[in-house]
Amino acid sequence: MDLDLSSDQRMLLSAIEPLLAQHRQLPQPAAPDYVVVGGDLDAALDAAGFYGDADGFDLERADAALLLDQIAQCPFAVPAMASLTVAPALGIALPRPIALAESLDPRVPIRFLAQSRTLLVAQGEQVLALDLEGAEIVPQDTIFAYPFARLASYPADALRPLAGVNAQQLRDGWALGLTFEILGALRAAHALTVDYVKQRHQFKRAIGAFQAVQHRLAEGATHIEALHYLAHRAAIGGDSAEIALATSYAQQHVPQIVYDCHQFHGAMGLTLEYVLHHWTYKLKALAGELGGASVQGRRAAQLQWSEAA
Amino acid sequence: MDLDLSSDQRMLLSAIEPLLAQHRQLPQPAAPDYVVVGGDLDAALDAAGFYGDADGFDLERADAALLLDQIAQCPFAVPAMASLTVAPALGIALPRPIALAESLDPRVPIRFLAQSRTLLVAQGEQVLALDLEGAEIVPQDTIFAYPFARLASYPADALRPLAGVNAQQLRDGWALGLTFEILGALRAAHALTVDYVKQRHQFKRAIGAFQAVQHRLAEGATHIEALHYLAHRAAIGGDSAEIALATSYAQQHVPQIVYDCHQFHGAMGLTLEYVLHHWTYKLKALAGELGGASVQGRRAAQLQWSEAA
Amino acid sequence: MDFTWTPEQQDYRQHLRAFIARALPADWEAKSNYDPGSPYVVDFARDFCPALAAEGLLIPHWPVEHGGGGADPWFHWILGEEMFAVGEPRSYQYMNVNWIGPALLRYGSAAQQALHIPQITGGSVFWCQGFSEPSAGSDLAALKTRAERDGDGYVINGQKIWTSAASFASYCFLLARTGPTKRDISVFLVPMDTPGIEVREVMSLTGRRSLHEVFLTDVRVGEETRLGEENAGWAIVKAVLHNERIGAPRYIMAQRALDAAARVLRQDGRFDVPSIQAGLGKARAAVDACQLLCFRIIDGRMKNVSPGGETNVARYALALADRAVGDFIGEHLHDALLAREEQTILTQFRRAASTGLGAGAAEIQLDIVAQSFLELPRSH
Amino acid sequence: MDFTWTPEQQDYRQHLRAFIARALPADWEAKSNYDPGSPYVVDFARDFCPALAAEGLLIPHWPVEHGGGGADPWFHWILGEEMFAVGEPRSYQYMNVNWIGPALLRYGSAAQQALHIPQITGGSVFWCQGFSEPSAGSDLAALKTRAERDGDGYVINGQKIWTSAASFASYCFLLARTGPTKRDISVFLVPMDTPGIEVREVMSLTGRRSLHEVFLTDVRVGEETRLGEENAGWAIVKAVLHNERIGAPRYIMAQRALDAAARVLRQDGRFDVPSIQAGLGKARAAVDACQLLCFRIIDGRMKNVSPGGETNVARYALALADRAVGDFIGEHLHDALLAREEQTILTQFRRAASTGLGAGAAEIQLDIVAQSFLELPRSH
Repeated sequence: MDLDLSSDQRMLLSAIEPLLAQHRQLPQPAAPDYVVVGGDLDAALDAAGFYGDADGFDLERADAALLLDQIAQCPFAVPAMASLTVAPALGIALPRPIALAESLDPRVPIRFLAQSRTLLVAQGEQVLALDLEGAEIVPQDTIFAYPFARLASYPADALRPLAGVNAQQLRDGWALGLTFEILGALRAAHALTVDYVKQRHQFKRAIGAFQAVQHRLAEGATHIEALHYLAHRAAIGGDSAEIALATSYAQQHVPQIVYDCHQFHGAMGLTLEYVLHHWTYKLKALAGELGGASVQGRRAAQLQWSEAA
Repeated sequence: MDLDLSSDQRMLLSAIEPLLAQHRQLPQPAAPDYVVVGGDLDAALDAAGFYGDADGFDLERADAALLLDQIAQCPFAVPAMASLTVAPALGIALPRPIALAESLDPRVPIRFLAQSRTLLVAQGEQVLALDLEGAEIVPQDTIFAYPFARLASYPADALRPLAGVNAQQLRDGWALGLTFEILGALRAAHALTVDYVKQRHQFKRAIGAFQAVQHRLAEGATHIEALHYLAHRAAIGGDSAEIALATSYAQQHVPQIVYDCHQFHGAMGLTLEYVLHHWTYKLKALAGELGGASVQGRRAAQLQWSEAA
Repeated sequence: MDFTWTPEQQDYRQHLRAFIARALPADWEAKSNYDPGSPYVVDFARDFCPALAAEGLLIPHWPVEHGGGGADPWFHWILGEEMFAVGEPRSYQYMNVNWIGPALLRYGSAAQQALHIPQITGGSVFWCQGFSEPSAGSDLAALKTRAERDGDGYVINGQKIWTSAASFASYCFLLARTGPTKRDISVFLVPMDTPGIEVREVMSLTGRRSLHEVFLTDVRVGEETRLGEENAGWAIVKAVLHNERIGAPRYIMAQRALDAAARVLRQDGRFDVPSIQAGLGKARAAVDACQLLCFRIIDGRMKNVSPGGETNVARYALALADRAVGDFIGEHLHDALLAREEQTILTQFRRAASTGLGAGAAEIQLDIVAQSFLELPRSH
Repeated sequence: MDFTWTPEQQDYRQHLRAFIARALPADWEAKSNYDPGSPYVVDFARDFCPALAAEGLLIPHWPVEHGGGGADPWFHWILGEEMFAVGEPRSYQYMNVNWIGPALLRYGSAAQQALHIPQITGGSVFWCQGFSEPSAGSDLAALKTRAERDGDGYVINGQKIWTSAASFASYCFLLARTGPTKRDISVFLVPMDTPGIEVREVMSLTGRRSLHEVFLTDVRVGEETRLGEENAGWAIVKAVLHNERIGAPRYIMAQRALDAAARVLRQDGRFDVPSIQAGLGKARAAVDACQLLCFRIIDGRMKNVSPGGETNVARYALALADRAVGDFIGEHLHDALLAREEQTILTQFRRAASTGLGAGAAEIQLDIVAQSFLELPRSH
């Protein structure tokens, strides 16, 4: 047992810090947009080799997950997840950015589809890879802080099944990545709120001095701390059960923490100029991905108490 | 629309008040028991005609339910419910007290079985009535504040189906009665707790002056107020859907309110001498009856949004 | 108790529904996005409200001598339910009907009434509410905007924030400090085209023109714009807030969203999943709870019971209901949210994000419930 | 990070399990009711603990010179998990191992250690903890029990309440006021058979002899019973409480209860109901969350990091986990609760009712998390 980050992980954080430091805040004056895609940050991460090119880093799964946590603390929408926790698990080099889907249904909006060069689809037991070069992609306006688009059509020969990989590997990598994206965004939204309630006064004292506010922020902090360890346990060689458990926990606690962050921010949190919604409206999207907390919890229970056990 | 009690209902409350006033508190010094059956109160209610004898009151369903709310605010376990909201709906005079069951399974403990003369069973579409005179009944020690017992055996000729009544009528009356039993016990436990936190000091001030305590008690009060109206809407000619909705709401909010009552009472609430557990350990039993909040919520949804709707 | 509607109330609701069905275009949902501040809805309301007035449906509960129908508060409530259910085609004119008009009838001078009431009852005017300030949200005692005596009028300086409808409203129901103590507040009925008023829309998650900043620089107004006595604003606001807190039956949108959710889930073949059904039922119970707690307030108005902590109980129940439905949608209707095809579901999900913020934060409702309803000691 | 056990730790756990399997009778569950204060368990512990000591399993983490195994804190934690999982057959002797012994080793005189340590390491003695008083629960500054200097000793007067194990313990780790200011508190190691001590069991929902009142009337003790300096009790208690707050891995009972629940649900044919599976998974996540947050504290002990708000985070997570599992049981295992056949399920349901009460109320954990972990301003 050792519950601290490893020295390698701390080195990784140091290595990424200068790059992330430039992307912790939205450009000022901020454009009041629902979605701000962090294309620059993505390109910089790619150029620095964090997505595991031939001469880049060869990150362990837990290190890639740690990176995702850090990236998700930036307010931008960055198409990093599939490249960090999914593609490496499949062991095949694919043009990135990569989008993920549970089906090829043209009605279902897919996160980062318009920003991606490859779409990976978990279809039954199979993983399909679609080269998006010639695909027709229709952007979908949503209320979330991620770009979504639908796949209207694609050349028949652009789709191929990936041999030797199982859809479960894709789903596990996806759920794990999703968990760390939630973790990072929760940290950022919660920290911003803690900071805000220290500054903002109502009834002649800091909002953060009200006990009811304190208790809800403390409960949120407890969940974020817990998620940190559940997520890392899942990342470091955790099996599908431990991944589903962490994903379920992450998704389950999004609504209350997001509600509290907005509640304690008052109307300020509703304005597009202010940064909060870039995290909370990512979180609202992530909380429903892969079926949401109940589906993931169910999966964890099935694996934990399978007939054999 | 009129959301106040009717003048008949206020008269009923006045009529019952002197009787209930004698049973609002446990005898002192209290015997530290898990279960205190209010046999005296039941007999007094019976003698006063509240259970609807030939020359007693002929209560409307909503009035009978109101009475149950009042009775449930007494700390005693009183076998009143089936006589007040179930038997009248079936329109058949049966020896009372009456116990209710969802099956004749000898393994399942039944509330008030040992105190009853009749057992009504909702079996499929049928209602069965069992004369308990010659039945073999095994008391079951539980952690709840109601007496439970199992039905080990009974004379074959003691069981008869009730013609012309539907099991749904029984289940509706049961769910409605259960809802008012929860309402009354929640009121009593919550009021006791509000009173306690006004008296009890910690860190040099009343516990009730702490904002976090206030907010949780205020939320509990909101649920109890809401339940009052949901329950009465169900009682006054409400259909099965409105009954299931009220029952679901009642059962759903038991755990948090009960937890808070105990939490704010500290160790005092755990002592058998103190009255709190007589309500909370009834509530814990009632919250699981008839399948619990999810089963009732599901039923409400099925009825609300049936295919036809 | 009685939970049924009278035949007259039922007729009124049917009349309203029939009117709405005729008045709203077929593509209303898609074009309006149920967003009361959108240019489309605001423009629409400029025709819709006069038509509503012409039909005698706009102010059923106002006194007959002011053009109302003289009906009881239930009719007002039914009007609100039916309007809110279709995304409020009156746009922000609902405020006129709910509390601005009534405040003018109660506190306004003959001249003020003569000027404003016909505009309101004609359905042709928008108002905005100048309460919140950068350093005074729920805490009106911290108000900084000042109105200084200047000749026979006042000069107002300050800043308002989060003001809904400010960029298209004709008048502002404005609070300003007119004396040294924290309760020395007056209400002014300020034309929004008065020189010195500058408005900036703050783009928001809650819809178009729902939030603005309003800057007041040497805004000169005559004494005739002051509502009631000088420094009597606190009492006016207190009365107003009780009407405003449960002024709109917002739970009706949650109820409609659940109906839509049940329909979508049935189409998707997921309606029979037990956990989904249980979630639907529990969410519906939360919405009905809120509805009944609001009904109690209207019942109290019927009986001239002065409102107490019950108003705050109802207001808090709204936050609970909105969240219950919003959370259900977030978990089980992710695809429908992404597809944006069900405006009711989407609107409810968006509303749920800001429930418990407007009209006094949810936490403040709980403080009041604890202290005035449960009679617990003050917490600070 | 590393979430695996070393081979030595695994061996130790296996060794423990094998010992427990041999030592506990076949009807242990039925006879003990997992109730550590029941006469049966207390009697059992009087043989069990010495046997545990003889096997070298009682105090693995204590220093070798005091009869311990010199092992690291993880071994202590594994011991706790395995013991708590079977309803704590050490009865209240777990307190000796967790914090009373360590406090004596750190603050005790040579004579005190010579008297007490062998009894503790031999597994033959019960202690109780005299902290709470009728008017001082979580608030030790309100302590009223006084120890007045009298010759070369003290006379103690006062009352303790909620004291676990008081009716069968040999010693009390007693707090009393020894000076005028609120921090002037000292610790006394008081033999329970000292004249003037009267004990009354308070029958409780949490099990036999878990709550008592202890009345102290002119209780004369020698100076040699005082632990540490006079008025130095506050520092001792602070250190002790950090050990006590997550002293016992109580989550393990919640984990076992969920295992039992899954088994019962499978027998009943309800395991495959989606909502039940989802509830099981979420409850398990809450339990694992608590376990990992406790692990962090042990990891901190390993690295000599002085404990901060993390301890309170872990303590609060225990309340959340206990409630998650308790609520799941209450809703889905009603019949199993009534039938009382599954002691693990029943015990967890009972425990959940009082979780967040012992060792500083859950609300106080949240206060500390807010103020020391999030660095929010004091709330009062």
